[in-house]
Amino acid sequence: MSTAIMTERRRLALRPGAWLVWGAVVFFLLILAGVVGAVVVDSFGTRWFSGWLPSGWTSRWYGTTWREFDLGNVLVVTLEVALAVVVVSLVVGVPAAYALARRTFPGKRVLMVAFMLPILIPPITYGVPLATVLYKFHLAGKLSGVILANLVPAVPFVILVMTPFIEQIDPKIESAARMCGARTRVIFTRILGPLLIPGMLAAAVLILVRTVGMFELTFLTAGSDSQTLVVALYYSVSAAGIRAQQEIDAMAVIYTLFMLVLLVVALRFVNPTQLVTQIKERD
Amino acid sequence: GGGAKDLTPANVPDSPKNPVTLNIIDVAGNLQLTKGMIDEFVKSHPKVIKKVTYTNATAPELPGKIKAQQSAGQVQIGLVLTGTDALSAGIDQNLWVKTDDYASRLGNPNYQAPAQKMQELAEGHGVEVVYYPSGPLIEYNPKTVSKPPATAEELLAWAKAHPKKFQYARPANSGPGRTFLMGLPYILGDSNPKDPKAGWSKTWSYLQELTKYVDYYPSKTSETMSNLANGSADIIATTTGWDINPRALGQVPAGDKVAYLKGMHWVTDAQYAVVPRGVSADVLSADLQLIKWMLTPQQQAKAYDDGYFYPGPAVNGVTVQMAPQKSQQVIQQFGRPEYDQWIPKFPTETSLPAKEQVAAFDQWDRTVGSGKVKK
Amino acid sequence: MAAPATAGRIALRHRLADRGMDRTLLLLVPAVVFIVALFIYPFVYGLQLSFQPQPGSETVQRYGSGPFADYHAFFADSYLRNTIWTTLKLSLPAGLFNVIASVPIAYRMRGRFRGKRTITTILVVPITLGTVLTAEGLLAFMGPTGWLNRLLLDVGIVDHPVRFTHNYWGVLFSLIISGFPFAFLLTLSYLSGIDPTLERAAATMGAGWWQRFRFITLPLLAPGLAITFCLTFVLAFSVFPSAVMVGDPSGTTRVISIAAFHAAFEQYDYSMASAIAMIMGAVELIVVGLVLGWRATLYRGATGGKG
Amino acid sequence: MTGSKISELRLDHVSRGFGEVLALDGLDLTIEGGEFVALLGPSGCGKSTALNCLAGLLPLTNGSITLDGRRIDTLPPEQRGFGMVFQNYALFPHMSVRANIGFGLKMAKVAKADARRRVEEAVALVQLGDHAAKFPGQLSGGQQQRVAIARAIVMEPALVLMDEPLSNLDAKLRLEMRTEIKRIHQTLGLTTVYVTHDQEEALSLADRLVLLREGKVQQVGPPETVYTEPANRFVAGFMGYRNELELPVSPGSGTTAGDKTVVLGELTGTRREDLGETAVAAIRPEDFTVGDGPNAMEVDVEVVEFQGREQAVQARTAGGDELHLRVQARLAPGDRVTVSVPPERVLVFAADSPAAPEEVA
Amino acid sequence: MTGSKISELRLDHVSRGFGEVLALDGLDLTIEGGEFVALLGPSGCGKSTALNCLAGLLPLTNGSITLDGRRIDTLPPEQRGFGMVFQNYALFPHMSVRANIGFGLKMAKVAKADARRRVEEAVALVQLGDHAAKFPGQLSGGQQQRVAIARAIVMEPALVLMDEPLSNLDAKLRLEMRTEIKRIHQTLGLTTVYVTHDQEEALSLADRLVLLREGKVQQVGPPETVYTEPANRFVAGFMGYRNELELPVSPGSGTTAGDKTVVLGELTGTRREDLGETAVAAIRPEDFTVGDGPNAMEVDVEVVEFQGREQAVQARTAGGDELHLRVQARLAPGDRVTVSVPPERVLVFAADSPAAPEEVA
Ligand SMILES: Nc1ncnc2c1ncn2[C@@H]1O[C@H](COP(=O)(O)OP(=O)(O)OP(=O)(O)O)[C@@H](O)[C@H]1O
Ligand SMILES: Nc1ncnc2c1ncn2[C@@H]1O[C@H](COP(=O)(O)OP(=O)(O)OP(=O)(O)O)[C@@H](O)[C@H]1O
Ligand SMILES: [Mg+2]
Ligand SMILES: [Mg+2]
Repeated sequence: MSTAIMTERRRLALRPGAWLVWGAVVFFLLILAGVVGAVVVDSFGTRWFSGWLPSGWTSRWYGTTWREFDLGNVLVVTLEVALAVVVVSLVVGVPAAYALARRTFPGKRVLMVAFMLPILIPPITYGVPLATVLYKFHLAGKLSGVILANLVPAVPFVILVMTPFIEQIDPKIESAARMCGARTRVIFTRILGPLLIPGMLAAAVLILVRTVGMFELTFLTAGSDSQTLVVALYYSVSAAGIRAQQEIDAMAVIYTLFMLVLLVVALRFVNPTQLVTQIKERD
Repeated sequence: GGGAKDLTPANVPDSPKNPVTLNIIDVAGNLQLTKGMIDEFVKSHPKVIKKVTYTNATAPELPGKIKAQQSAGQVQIGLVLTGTDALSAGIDQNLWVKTDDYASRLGNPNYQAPAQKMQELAEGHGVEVVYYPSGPLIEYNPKTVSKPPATAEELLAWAKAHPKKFQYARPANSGPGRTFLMGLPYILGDSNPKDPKAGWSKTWSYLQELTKYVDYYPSKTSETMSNLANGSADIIATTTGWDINPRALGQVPAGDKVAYLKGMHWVTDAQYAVVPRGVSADVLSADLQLIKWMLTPQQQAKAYDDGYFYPGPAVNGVTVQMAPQKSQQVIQQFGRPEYDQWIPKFPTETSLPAKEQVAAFDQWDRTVGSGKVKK
Repeated sequence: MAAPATAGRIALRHRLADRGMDRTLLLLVPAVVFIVALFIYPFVYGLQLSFQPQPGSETVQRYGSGPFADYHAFFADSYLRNTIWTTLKLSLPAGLFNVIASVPIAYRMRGRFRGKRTITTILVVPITLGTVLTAEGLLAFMGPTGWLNRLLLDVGIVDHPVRFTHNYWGVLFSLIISGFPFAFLLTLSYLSGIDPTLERAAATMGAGWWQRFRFITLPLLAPGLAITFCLTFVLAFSVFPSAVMVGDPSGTTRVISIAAFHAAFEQYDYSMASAIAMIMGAVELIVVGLVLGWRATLYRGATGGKG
Repeated sequence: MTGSKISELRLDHVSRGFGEVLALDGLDLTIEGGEFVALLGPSGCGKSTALNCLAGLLPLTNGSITLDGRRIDTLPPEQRGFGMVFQNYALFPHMSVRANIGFGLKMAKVAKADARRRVEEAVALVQLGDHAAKFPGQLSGGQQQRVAIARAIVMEPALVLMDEPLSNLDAKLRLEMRTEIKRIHQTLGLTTVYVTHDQEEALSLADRLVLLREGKVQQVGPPETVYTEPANRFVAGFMGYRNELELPVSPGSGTTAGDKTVVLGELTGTRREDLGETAVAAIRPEDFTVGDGPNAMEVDVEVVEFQGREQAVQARTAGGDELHLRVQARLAPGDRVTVSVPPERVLVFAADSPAAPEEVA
Repeated sequence: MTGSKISELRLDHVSRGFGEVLALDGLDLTIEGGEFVALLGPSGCGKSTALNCLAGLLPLTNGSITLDGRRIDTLPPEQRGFGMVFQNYALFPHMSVRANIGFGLKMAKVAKADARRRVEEAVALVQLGDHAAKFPGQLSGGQQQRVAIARAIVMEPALVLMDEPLSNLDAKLRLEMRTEIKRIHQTLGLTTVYVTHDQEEALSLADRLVLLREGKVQQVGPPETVYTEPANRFVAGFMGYRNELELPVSPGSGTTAGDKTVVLGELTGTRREDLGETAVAAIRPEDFTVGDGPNAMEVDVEVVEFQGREQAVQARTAGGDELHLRVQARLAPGDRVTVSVPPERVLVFAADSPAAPEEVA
């Protein structure tokens, strides 16, 4: 055991590259701590004109924002929307990514472009007509509309992210499952699913972030009781009127905390690097 | 709005058949002033409105949302509280109910004279609910600025002597910023203060000169406020509301002072209640009753608020003493007695119509903000 | 009679399967239906809108009401035209930096060591910040009296506050803070699919860590990196809130989405906004197309990690 | 042939190309229920391709497959109900040994208790009791291969396809597993198609051998026939006739078609094909005996390799031809000895008969 | 031993554990430059682990490795300069056959032209000329294995580690590749450590055999010694002494330690260990001959398998023991025959000698 550890130590000591990388990481994290810290500290400060810290501490900004935007309700809606979008986009997107990763067929390029467009084209162009369609079918103005609208960029996003992951998997494994009598659905749930977990997790996290942060489509299709957090946040930042900076910061902190909780929960369940190959990664 | 079926006064009942649920969307921060009025109305008129929901949103995206609902024949927003921007965008795109058709039901609001002028901007498609004279004013830190500039020229000279210490926010994103922009033509005596393209030559050359000594243009008014507070700026542009409220909120030291520039005209501002076309007759009927209620002096007094839109009421005969206790306290502590002199003293001008405003912002972006001017 | 027909049909099926057309393609159906139902119509609507200049708008006054008037207006006006370049100048470096920086860090995170999970989580956390907190944080932290400038002043490195925000760098910082974790998460996951045995094999052939990385890991990772770059690039290209909040929205960071926003929500000239958005999409498509075209030339098969 | 679940599997002109090249070229084969067929052939001849086509994992380029009169070549693999041991195992990396083996049972919705019992039996069968909870990445090569075998046979499928299932096992275990496979085949009546590179395995297990060469069938027949009467020089070479001597046909020798005995130079052999002027005599190393006898010749011993009870000897004839011998007598390099081989063990093929893959220089 | 680049490689008590279990347990071995050492042992006994430790791919849990007096166990693999054929090939999926083979040369910065030539030679050597431009995913199992071999030997490293390099090749090609490996080993003086499950391969290639069992060395010695004088019952079983008869030692028989000849019941054999009251007689199937002779016994033939020139026969003695025979005589199930075996071919071990892995039921 001791030799093994020594080896590791020596290697670490030998490589300037490692130090460089860790140094950069630490630098990045320090900057990040500064950025986040400044906002968090301010959100708890009474007033902070200059100096290292605010002149006094309070938590009232959280109370006022919470009440002003009825955040309890908003958070629940946000959570519902985010989870629904993540689940549906994975369910729809992963099989499509599979077909695109495994097959080359005439017209594939055209299809790829069609899938790319919702990510490339800003919602400015299609948001209003999309909302119109959804209102027409009585889907908008409530949760379903927000979810459907957010799915438009989310599904292609999943397809794009998942394709390389699927390409990485040896098709022989699927063949073996088929030989065991597994149908396509089972192959997805029991074979590809577990193997794709890091990819799906990454995709899920990214979609979650995008959905929770997607202002335009959400705003256009939301009803009064289906607003999400970002609508409130954007309002507090950029709507006309005077708001205390601390209140905005408090809102931003709530937003981040909310996302953080979701992220940590996600990472608790699956570690993006925890994978089958790790078993091979002896030490 | 293709799908929106038009109502006529004849088929809108005086009072809704059934109490309605009213979805109110506020894109101007107006609820801070009017929520109390509305809540009281709902409480006292359960037969008209059984429930009210509030949504806050940013103004730019609002017309799109209403358009989508109208095209689908599914208008879910019952009432919109807005500033001049979305108001005029909606007028252009024919989104709003023509409230003038229902003038009889609204009674005759006893607007103050400058507020009456602001109401005209609505072109009959909305009802002004709050009003304030706005600015342009300058706010300064008395510790570093012993004698505030009194004229535009002095301001320029001061900026030159104290580079990076004068600040105003990008007009497109800031009330005080745009008020400063719209107020300058009056102060500088430009040929046509209502025509930014052709009539503002003095203003534009003044701003281009001034920009040499301006470090940068924040994208939010509150940032100019914090810069004033933390000492990285010593003079900033402001308005009455932006002077009182941030000091009340503790964003700016309470001791900071305001001044005006010689030749000052108030460039007034107001907020409106508008009704999207396509709402049901019941909702429209409830809206009309509500708006009428909001324009009564007792209710208008609530608009004093924390000085956010100081003074706030659009109608005559509303005094601070009628305002809620808390309001009175804040105004007492952070308000400025000089405003009571200044407000009647200077001429009032309506702010530019939205189209011209946008053109002015665009021009400002291109010629002042773009940094093309060598510093 | 029937037999040859059946046989022919089956042979056809074999031939189609040979060209990649078999039942697997049915898996595309939900996604295609979805896109067609919810996206294609609105997109086509927007597209045709961009060919119908808004009557009475400045475009029409200047360039007539031909279908390409809005495009003409965009390219004729250098203030608008330059937004393409401004945006590329931000998004390409941001995309490249995020991908390039995440590779060595992710590469370091292979294998097992104590605290790995924590470090991973911490590195991914900024993804949760959102544009608003990032922007507010940058303004507060890097502002003239923020902690950073305070530190620099106290240590004596500078004697006037340095302006980090409201310029190109402010926006770039925010693109990195929000884009890096994104790229890192993807890279890390793509990396986990590569069989470590391959690197070991290379080691026995005398390849040092750099060569192993250069010749084995990187090529196998490249298809994933291409996608990662495309996504971070696209996110950076459509940057809006931070370009306004921490940038210099009238000057050095007047990105194309500000122009589109201006057209759509200030001038309410939806056809111009659509035209700008289409131009945006086209520019992105060119970059993404180039990258994906390059990707198509790479090896994209199993990397052993999962099989 | 007890209770086979299928009665006839027909392959008609089954072909499969990769790009331009046909990896499998018109394979015609009828397999009866319960039969054990071994595919043999040099590396890259299309054995795995044939199995994959049968399994439905590769679409055919041509031809058809019928099972009991029903065309199955368009059925997806999971609906054919066959089992397969993959050459590279293709274990599910995220499942334990037990879960890998039990996967098929789960798919077939076998009752839990029953499935558990069958899995444990299979685990014991392949002697992995100690490793049943491990993941494939934690197993040795041979252990992985055994999981693959267990996974295929635990299902008792109508047809099992095995692609070199024993290649990574040691001799002892291989013998045991071979016996096991034979036993299972017989008791369950599983029809089996088996790819192997181990002649002995093929000979001892199979009812019928199929010899492939570059995707084309060379000979089909029971092991004894193929072994003793290879159809052409290629098959002979592949079945262990390692020595090939090209010699002129003696004039007047064996002209009549029925005449099996041929004289080539000094050798007398058995004719297997129509001959031209020169012919090739193929002889197995182990058919030589040291000492005088029929077809005696003197050779110089050059290399001697110990191979247990026997020795592998490389020797050179007076004519300069290299000979491989396998003898029990203890020889040493430099010895000059006389070796002989019975004429019925010398097979004579036409010189242009399809040759075995070239020997390396 | 011509011009080996190393002169001595010492493994001292090399151990490697996975979790609690020691996969390799105190391996002591000294390999001389130019030597060809074969590791043998049942599946999962730690052969690949040993190679991985030698290559530097697995850190040791214990022990040390020294090369010519220099400790190398802490050196990273790329600095050891060894070549390795992986059991699962580990080909680079994104490189063509040619690029795979040339990778090491590129790393060693061999001049382009030279490298190209050497790659082409190696490609020809493993007979992959037609497939040199293909990618690993397009190759058959055997072809992949050949790429792995070529990739390791093209570098002509000081030490080559080969993990079952021929397991997926057909008999003919295997013989050829075996000859090639031997030739390269001899001409280049490469020191080789070779893992194989093929006894014949080990016997014919190796200078020395190392027998492993559950990570522990059982016997080290030249092939002939290990083959004819296995150190214990396990080695005997592994080296083909398939038949094990547990019999009581006849009283008074072979009491003196020097006395090799032992009588067990009716059998006379050669003693290999100190014995208790009962002992085990180990006999190879091929050491039996049909007909009367020493140690004659009557057996009933039960199963007969065709195996080419010989037959594998399963028979039962009068005492009910199962016997495996390998004979040339044509027997049929049901025959009752007399078989005999020379006493020097009957090895007698103590009953508690480490046994070969259990046979399956
Ligand atoms: N990563 C691992 N974790 C746990 N056990 C392992 C791991 N790798 C190998 N083992 C175990 O160590 C033992 C030795 O494995 P090794 O691969 O050395 O066997 P081997 O002798 O090469 O066998 P084979 O001939 O089957 O390839 C096996 O029992 C195996 O299950
Ligand atoms: N995907 C592919 N693309 C191109 N050629 C291929 C592909 N798969 C197989 N081949 C070629 O087809 C031929 C037959 O391959 P196959 O795997 O059937 O051989 P095999 O008989 O199983 O050989 P082995 O005994 O070495 O496993 C080989 O020459 C191989 O190179
Ligand atoms: Mg094969
Ligand atoms: Mg092994």
